[in-house]
Amino acid sequence: MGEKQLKKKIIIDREWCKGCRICVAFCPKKVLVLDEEDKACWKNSEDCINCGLCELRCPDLAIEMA
Amino acid sequence: MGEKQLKKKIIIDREWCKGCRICVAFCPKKVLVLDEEDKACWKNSEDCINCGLCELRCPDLAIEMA
Amino acid sequence: MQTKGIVFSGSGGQGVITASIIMAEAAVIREGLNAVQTQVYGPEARGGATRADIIISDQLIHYPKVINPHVLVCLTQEAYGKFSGIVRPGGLLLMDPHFVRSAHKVNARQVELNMYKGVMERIGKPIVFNICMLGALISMTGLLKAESIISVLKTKIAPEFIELNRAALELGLELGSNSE
Amino acid sequence: MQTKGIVFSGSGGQGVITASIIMAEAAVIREGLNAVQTQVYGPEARGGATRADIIISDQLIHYPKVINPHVLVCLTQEAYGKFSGIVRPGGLLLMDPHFVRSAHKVNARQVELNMYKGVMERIGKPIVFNICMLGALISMTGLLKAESIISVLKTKIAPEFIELNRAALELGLELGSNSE
Amino acid sequence: MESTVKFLQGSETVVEGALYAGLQFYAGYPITPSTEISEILSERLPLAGGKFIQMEDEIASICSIIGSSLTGSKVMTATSGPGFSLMQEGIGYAIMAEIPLVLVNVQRVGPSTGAPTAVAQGDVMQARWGTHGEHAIFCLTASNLQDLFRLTIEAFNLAETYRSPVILILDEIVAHMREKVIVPEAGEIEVVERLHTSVPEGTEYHPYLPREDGRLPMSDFGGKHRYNVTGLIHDMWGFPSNDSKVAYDLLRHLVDKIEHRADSLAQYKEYFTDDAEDLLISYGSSARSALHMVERCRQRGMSVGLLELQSLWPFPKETVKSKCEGRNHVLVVEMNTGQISKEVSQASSEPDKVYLANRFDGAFISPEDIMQILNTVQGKGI
Amino acid sequence: MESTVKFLQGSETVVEGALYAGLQFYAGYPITPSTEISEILSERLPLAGGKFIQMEDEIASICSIIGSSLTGSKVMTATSGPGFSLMQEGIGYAIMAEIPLVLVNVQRVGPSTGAPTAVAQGDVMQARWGTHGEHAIFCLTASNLQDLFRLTIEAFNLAETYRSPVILILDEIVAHMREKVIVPEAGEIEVVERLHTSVPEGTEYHPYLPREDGRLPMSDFGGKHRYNVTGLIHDMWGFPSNDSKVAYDLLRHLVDKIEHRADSLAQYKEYFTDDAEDLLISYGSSARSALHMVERCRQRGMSVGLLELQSLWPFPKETVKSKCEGRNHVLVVEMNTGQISKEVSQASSEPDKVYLANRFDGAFISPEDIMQILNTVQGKGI
Amino acid sequence: MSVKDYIRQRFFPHIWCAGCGHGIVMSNMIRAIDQLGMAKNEVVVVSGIGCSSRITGYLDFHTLHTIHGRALAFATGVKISRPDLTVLVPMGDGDALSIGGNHFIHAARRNIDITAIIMNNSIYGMTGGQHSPTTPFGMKATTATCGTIDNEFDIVNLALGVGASFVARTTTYHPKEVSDILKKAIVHKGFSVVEVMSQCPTYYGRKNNMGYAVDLMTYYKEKTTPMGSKRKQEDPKLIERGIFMEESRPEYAHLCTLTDQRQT
Amino acid sequence: MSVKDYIRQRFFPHIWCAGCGHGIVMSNMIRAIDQLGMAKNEVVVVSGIGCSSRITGYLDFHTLHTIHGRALAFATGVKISRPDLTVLVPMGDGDALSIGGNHFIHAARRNIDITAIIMNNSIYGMTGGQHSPTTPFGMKATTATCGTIDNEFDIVNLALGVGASFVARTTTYHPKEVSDILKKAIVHKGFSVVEVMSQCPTYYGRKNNMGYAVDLMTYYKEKTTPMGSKRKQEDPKLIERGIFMEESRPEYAHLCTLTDQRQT
Ligand SMILES: Cc1ncc(C[n+]2csc(CCOP(=O)(O)OP(=O)(O)O)c2C)c(N)n1
Ligand SMILES: Cc1ncc(C[n+]2csc(CCOP(=O)(O)OP(=O)(O)O)c2C)c(N)n1
Ligand code: SF4
Ligand code: SF4
Ligand code: SF4
Ligand code: SF4
Ligand code: SF4
Ligand code: SF4
Ligand SMILES: [Mg+2]
Ligand SMILES: [Mg+2]
Repeated sequence: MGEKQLKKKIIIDREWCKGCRICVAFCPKKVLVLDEEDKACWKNSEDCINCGLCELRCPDLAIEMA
Repeated sequence: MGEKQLKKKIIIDREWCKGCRICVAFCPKKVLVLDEEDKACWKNSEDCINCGLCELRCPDLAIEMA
Repeated sequence: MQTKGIVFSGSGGQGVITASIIMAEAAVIREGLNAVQTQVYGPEARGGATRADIIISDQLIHYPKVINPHVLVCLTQEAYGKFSGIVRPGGLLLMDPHFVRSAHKVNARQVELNMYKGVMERIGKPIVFNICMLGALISMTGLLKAESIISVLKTKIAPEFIELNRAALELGLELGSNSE
Repeated sequence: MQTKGIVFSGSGGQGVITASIIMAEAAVIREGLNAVQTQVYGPEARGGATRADIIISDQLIHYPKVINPHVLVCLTQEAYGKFSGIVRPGGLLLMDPHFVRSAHKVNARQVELNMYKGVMERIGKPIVFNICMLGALISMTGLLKAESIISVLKTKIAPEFIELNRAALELGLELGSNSE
Repeated sequence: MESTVKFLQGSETVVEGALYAGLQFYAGYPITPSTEISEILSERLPLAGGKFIQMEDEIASICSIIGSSLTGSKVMTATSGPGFSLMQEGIGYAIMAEIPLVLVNVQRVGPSTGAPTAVAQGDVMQARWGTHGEHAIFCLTASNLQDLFRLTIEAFNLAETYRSPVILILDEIVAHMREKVIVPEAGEIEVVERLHTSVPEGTEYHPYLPREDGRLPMSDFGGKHRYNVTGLIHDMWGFPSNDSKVAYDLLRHLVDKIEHRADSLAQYKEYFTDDAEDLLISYGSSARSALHMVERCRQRGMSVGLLELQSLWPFPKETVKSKCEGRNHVLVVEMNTGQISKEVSQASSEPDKVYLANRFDGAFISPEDIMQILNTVQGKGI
Repeated sequence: MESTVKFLQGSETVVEGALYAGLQFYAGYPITPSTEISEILSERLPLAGGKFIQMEDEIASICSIIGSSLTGSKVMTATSGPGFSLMQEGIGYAIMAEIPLVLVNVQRVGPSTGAPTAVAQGDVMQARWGTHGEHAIFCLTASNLQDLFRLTIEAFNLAETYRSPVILILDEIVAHMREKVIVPEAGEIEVVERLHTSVPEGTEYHPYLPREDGRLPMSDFGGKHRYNVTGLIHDMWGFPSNDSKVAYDLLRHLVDKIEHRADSLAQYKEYFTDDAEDLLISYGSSARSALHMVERCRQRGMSVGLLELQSLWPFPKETVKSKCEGRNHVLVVEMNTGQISKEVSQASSEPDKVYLANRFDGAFISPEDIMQILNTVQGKGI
Repeated sequence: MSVKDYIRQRFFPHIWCAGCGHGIVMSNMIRAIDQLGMAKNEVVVVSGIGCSSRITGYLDFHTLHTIHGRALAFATGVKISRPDLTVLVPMGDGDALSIGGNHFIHAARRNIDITAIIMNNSIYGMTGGQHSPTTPFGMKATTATCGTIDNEFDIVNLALGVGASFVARTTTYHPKEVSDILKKAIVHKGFSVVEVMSQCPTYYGRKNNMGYAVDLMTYYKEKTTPMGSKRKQEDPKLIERGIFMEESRPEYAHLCTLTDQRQT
Repeated sequence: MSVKDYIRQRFFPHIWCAGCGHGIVMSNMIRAIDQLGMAKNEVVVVSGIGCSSRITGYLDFHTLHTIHGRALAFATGVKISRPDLTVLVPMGDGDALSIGGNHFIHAARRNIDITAIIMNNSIYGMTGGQHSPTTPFGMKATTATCGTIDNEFDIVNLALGVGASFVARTTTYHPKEVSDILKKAIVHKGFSVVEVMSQCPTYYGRKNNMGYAVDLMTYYKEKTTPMGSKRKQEDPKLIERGIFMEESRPEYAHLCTLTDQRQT
């Protein structure tokens, strides 16, 4: 399986994100961080394995994979 | 054990008895009957083994052993 | 017709409530009259004395209770003790000696009919005792036609029991007419 | 003393409610004045903008809300947007540039004090920011004595935290007096 | 179905009326003296294609009929005093969310368990004010079974027309007595059906936006419009709002839709009122005794009349006021310590002419009871 | 304990008052805006030797305090709108069985869930009529915390003296505002203790036989007299009775012990009423706005006064009537659609001079709101 | 003392129908109390509304006849305020488990020292024979004339599921078991649930053509068996009698007396 | 469809606090519905009052936001009248089991086809952090500042004891488990109980010094284990996750549709 093709992007809705840090803490690859405004953002995007856990665990429906 | 001495009498309160027949039906020795006014009374008193079940089962507290 | 007040009194198992409903219903449905039926409703109803009031009239009936009945039926000693005094002077007081021993005279026609005994002897089913009582009552008062009672009964009970009830009613009619 | 209306506005975590209670309590218990404190109470309170009203007077206070405050403190941009218009002409509007960028001029003395920055630099505990704000406020208005605030604080917090709060209060007093 | 003459009990009459009106869902919890309604419906309703359920308590009963009503069913529950108290929170919800439902309360002597089998009319004010917060309510009653049949249908019609709970308040005498009822053929009495929105799928539907005529068309749960229903102050979409303008409009609407129609919708009957010097005002079984007495008085040359109220809430103040005009005495006959009497005093322009003829001891008020009080009021002593 | 100056929240003030009065058992279920009372008592009451329990719901809360009261404790619960509706059955029981208890209802906007955090005074009529059956009740309220402290104690005193539930009805503003309260030393305010029977063991004790002064001495459960308590109509021993004479006497007693004292027990305050041409009548937080306005009017030469009611039920009809006498206008200020205003109209000999100044949208009524309505009533427009 | 010393004799004969099991429960409840040697002034009996609940009128203890379904909530107030008193709460199946279900599960959860006695006749007797939450599926009642479609609770399972620390079942056919179990239940420090299957010949028996009191009690005899008996293994449909749970755990009213100390 | 197609976007960001578990439950409940391919018009969501109950405002189904504790009773009316609709009832622990306990046990007893989702944060969130019937013994809350003396319900045991025919538990740390279990629960014809342990950092976390959302979810990760796992055997204090009961039994709303036929 060509890894590259599979890879979806993580889209974070900054309006909806409340900075709870759940996605950050539980990302298996530590891909996400909170920025200075306490909003989640994709940092080490290349490490993302598209496990989707951040999307499933975000309490604010602020993460979508596409 | 002298059987005679042990034997207590069954006292039936006719005012309280409602004639439900419970004592009659479940007396192991068939000692009790309902009279023509549908009140329980001691018939074959000599057969009574003083088991006390009639007293314990009478819903109307109408039977006392003494 | 003049407004008539009737009171049935007795104990739970005697079917006095049922009898009162049948009577009132017959008046309304079969004879085109007005009738109101009420009953004592209360803790007393369990076990103790029951009472049903019926008013029959060709006028509208407002106040639904009977104060001084034209006809009073007493079917237990307790009911007799409690209610015999209310019968209207000149009215009818009907009793069954199987249940009631009359104690004092009232200012009314006091009739004792051996209805229970009759039912047990002729029919053997105590359950239709109340219908026999109805028969006696209508025969003595002419308040309703026997057929009205029967036709109401037909709407209430299974067909196989109609004959039983008819027999009881007829027994009552007979006892009632003999009483005169 | 003339009746003074004060409004603190900000967001949940900033301690504006606590500050308002401490201030009003100090007025009552330590300075023998009357004071009434109320706060916005509602679903908004969770997360959104909070507001506390204080009235201080030597008279009895009846209507407990402040319509046009003599002193308005705004500690979030949202609060500033919502409330800055209500400050009484000639009153005092206090803000912290760390939280609020002033947008328009109001008909009042508008003072921006770097309280948050000061607290973080000098004390390092954001939790006492509200006490610093109180210090600035009383130094600019002379409404209450600093000791009154401290002595109320002593009844509310563990002894080990008193010095922290005193430092914050003094920082505020200093910032406030510098602002003149 | 042709018109038929029946000999019915009060409870049966309510059932007949409800079925005539198209009852589809009933939930209840037994309580004396209203249990017969449940018992009869447990057999009759399934046969008529409806659903019956006995719930775990009265709270569950009213809640479940609200749920059912939202699916488009005509719904009812029945209870008595203690159960009525327990239903108050649910009634408030139905008022707020504007849910059509009929609640039958067969009164008994209270407060508390009181005298479960004895007659009383002590829940009249509770019917008006039993739930918390500002509100208004419809409440009907009847004294005879023919009227009861009609008014049961009217209760459903009001519920549907005004999207409101309607309380049918009865007493033990009316609920348990039996008399003649002519059940008319279908169509003879108007039955108001659920007003469904005509808004097509995909177009925005506003469950709480009144039409020009004030009615609010509904959309069934499970149907083509998805919306929200809540007991919170809400906007026209049914979503919670903290705006005080929204609160004002909603509460004004909830009160006015009912109170403004107090006289235009008033149901009442008059007997010998035209020339009556003394006017009795009564309702429920008390009105039977009152009417009995009035007829007797008339036979004896006394100029007495009766106004029988069938709408208790909203109270038809103007109607009552005009009927009281110019009487020597107004005697309110009821079985409580003067719940409607107080309303009559307030309506009347001469409150000091308003008297109370009552009993509240569980005994049925008799024509004699009333006569004695009328005599006393007239200064004649008993 | 010496008299101390405190700066308290309304809820804390209720707690202080209750503890001063000797509260021993509290049961509650959290609900906005009354939760603080539970929260504070959960800490304070055990420290004062009392017992606190959070029950599974409001029904259980009121029932458990009744149980506790019978053991001799002074008891209280607190709730708001929806919980108050749920407690109605229990209130009726306490009325019938004559159980001393205090129930605090901090009102919020209703009906139903309404606006939980917004101010309203919409439960006043419910406090009077919320439970089924004929009854009467005590209901007090307050506008400032010093009075609230005193009236909380008064609520316990009434409960003990008259063996009745007493409702202390507050609103969100009063419950949540903070101001100065002087807590007097013990003994300064009279505290009525449970009146215990002096009947010795072995002699027959009648729990429901009033003494000459009308009071009914109690005997604690677990104590030397065994008797029965029931919500049924009961005789002087507390046993169920079907006798209508017993029913009459009991219900007459339950209503009269309260209603006959409407004016003698009335709690109210007057401000500038002596010469006032226009009289405002208000209560709770509305009275604060009214008083503010009155003071301002006086400063500007307008002859306006305020009657602040603290006893709402039994309604002090004669008191209000005499205070209304000879005014140009009477303006009832409240946050509902006129619940007390209607009582005032009925009390007044000139009901057409009674007007309503209100809000019911969850916003706190302001002096300006009242002023505009007074202007309008005076014919001056807003 | 004799049973009659514990009752208010002036109200006898009692109101219950001929053959009603509730009288048997009362009689043997008294025997249990007598055998425990408790003083009458130490016992509080709290009941709700129902035929069963009329029991409070007859018993010469401190008696509290409350409202339908809420007896345990009233009793909780009594017990917390007077932990030294013995609090017994006899209830009907409707009272305890229909309208009163919530108070039941919460009293059990708290493990408050109250003995709940469920006089289970599988019917609403007082109101005339409607089905109750313990009416077995398919049985008849006035609101289920063709048989109820509601499943019934198994009271023992329910009590175990919500954490009662003493759970037992017996029947009116087994009066000595009633008093023996009740003695243990009363002595047990914690929430005790005792189900006593108690016949209602008037409604349950009649509606279901099951005959009179004697027939219903015979049914209890035949269809029940001691816990874990051989008969049960042979016929798993039999209903087990006995004590299903008896465990010592911290008791609520006692914990309540400690809260002030814990805080300081 | 995407998750956003099932919500009323104009009300977002939602009212729940940062890190509140209720959002995770909602998100994965939507995923379950989406994966089942259900039409939005076929789903009715009924809730009570509480933070959890605000869910109805956000979901684009037929939504009924009722009163505290009574959601299942409302839902029963909906389901019986429209057995063809899917009825979901998300509830708080207080809503479901404190004030609402009675409706819960009776809905379970009847086995009506409703999916009850208990968003269990062991606290009354909405009213500011009072202890609930699932607050573990000894934990703190605003009405139990020294730790509650109330025992907690075990929701699974309770549901089993009252006869629920589908019973499961999971946590917000296990979002896929949430949607997988919910799919089965929704498809199950009968009363389904799904407990989802759902953090309330604002009150439960803060009062108990347990940290923020991440800490609470870590706790769920560490203190729970799949049913019957080896870890459980080693550490019996662990809370089990999984499906504890899944049994096909006659369903109530369906039986209701048959009653007319049974009578004739
Ligand atoms: C709030 C309320 N609802 C309903 C009733 C009517 N009611 C009285 S007793 C009872 C049920 C009785 O059944 P159960 O508890 O099993 O006792 P039993 O009579 O069978 O002994 C009912 C429904 C009531 N008194 N109060
Ligand atoms: C009858 C009634 N009582 C009390 C309340 C107050 N109240 C609202 S939500 C709630 C509890 C919320 O807890 P839970 O159900 O666990 O939901 P959460 O907020 O924790 O999600 C309470 C007590 C109410 N609204 N109605
Ligand atoms: S989980 Fe969601 S809300 Fe929390 S930080 Fe990540 S994106 Fe933001
Ligand atoms: S998809 Fe998985 S790996 Fe990628 S950011 Fe989300 S949690 Fe991390
Ligand atoms: S004691 Fe036993 S043997 Fe004797 S009469 Fe009673 S039941 Fe029969
Ligand atoms: S058991 Fe009691 S009531 Fe029944 S017949 Fe025997 S003595 Fe009479
Ligand atoms: S109706 Fe049933 S439960 Fe009630 S007294 Fe009669 S037999 Fe007992
Ligand atoms: S208070 Fe708790 S339950 Fe409520 S939204 Fe906040 S975190 Fe969630
Ligand atoms: Mg029962
Ligand atoms: Mg919760």
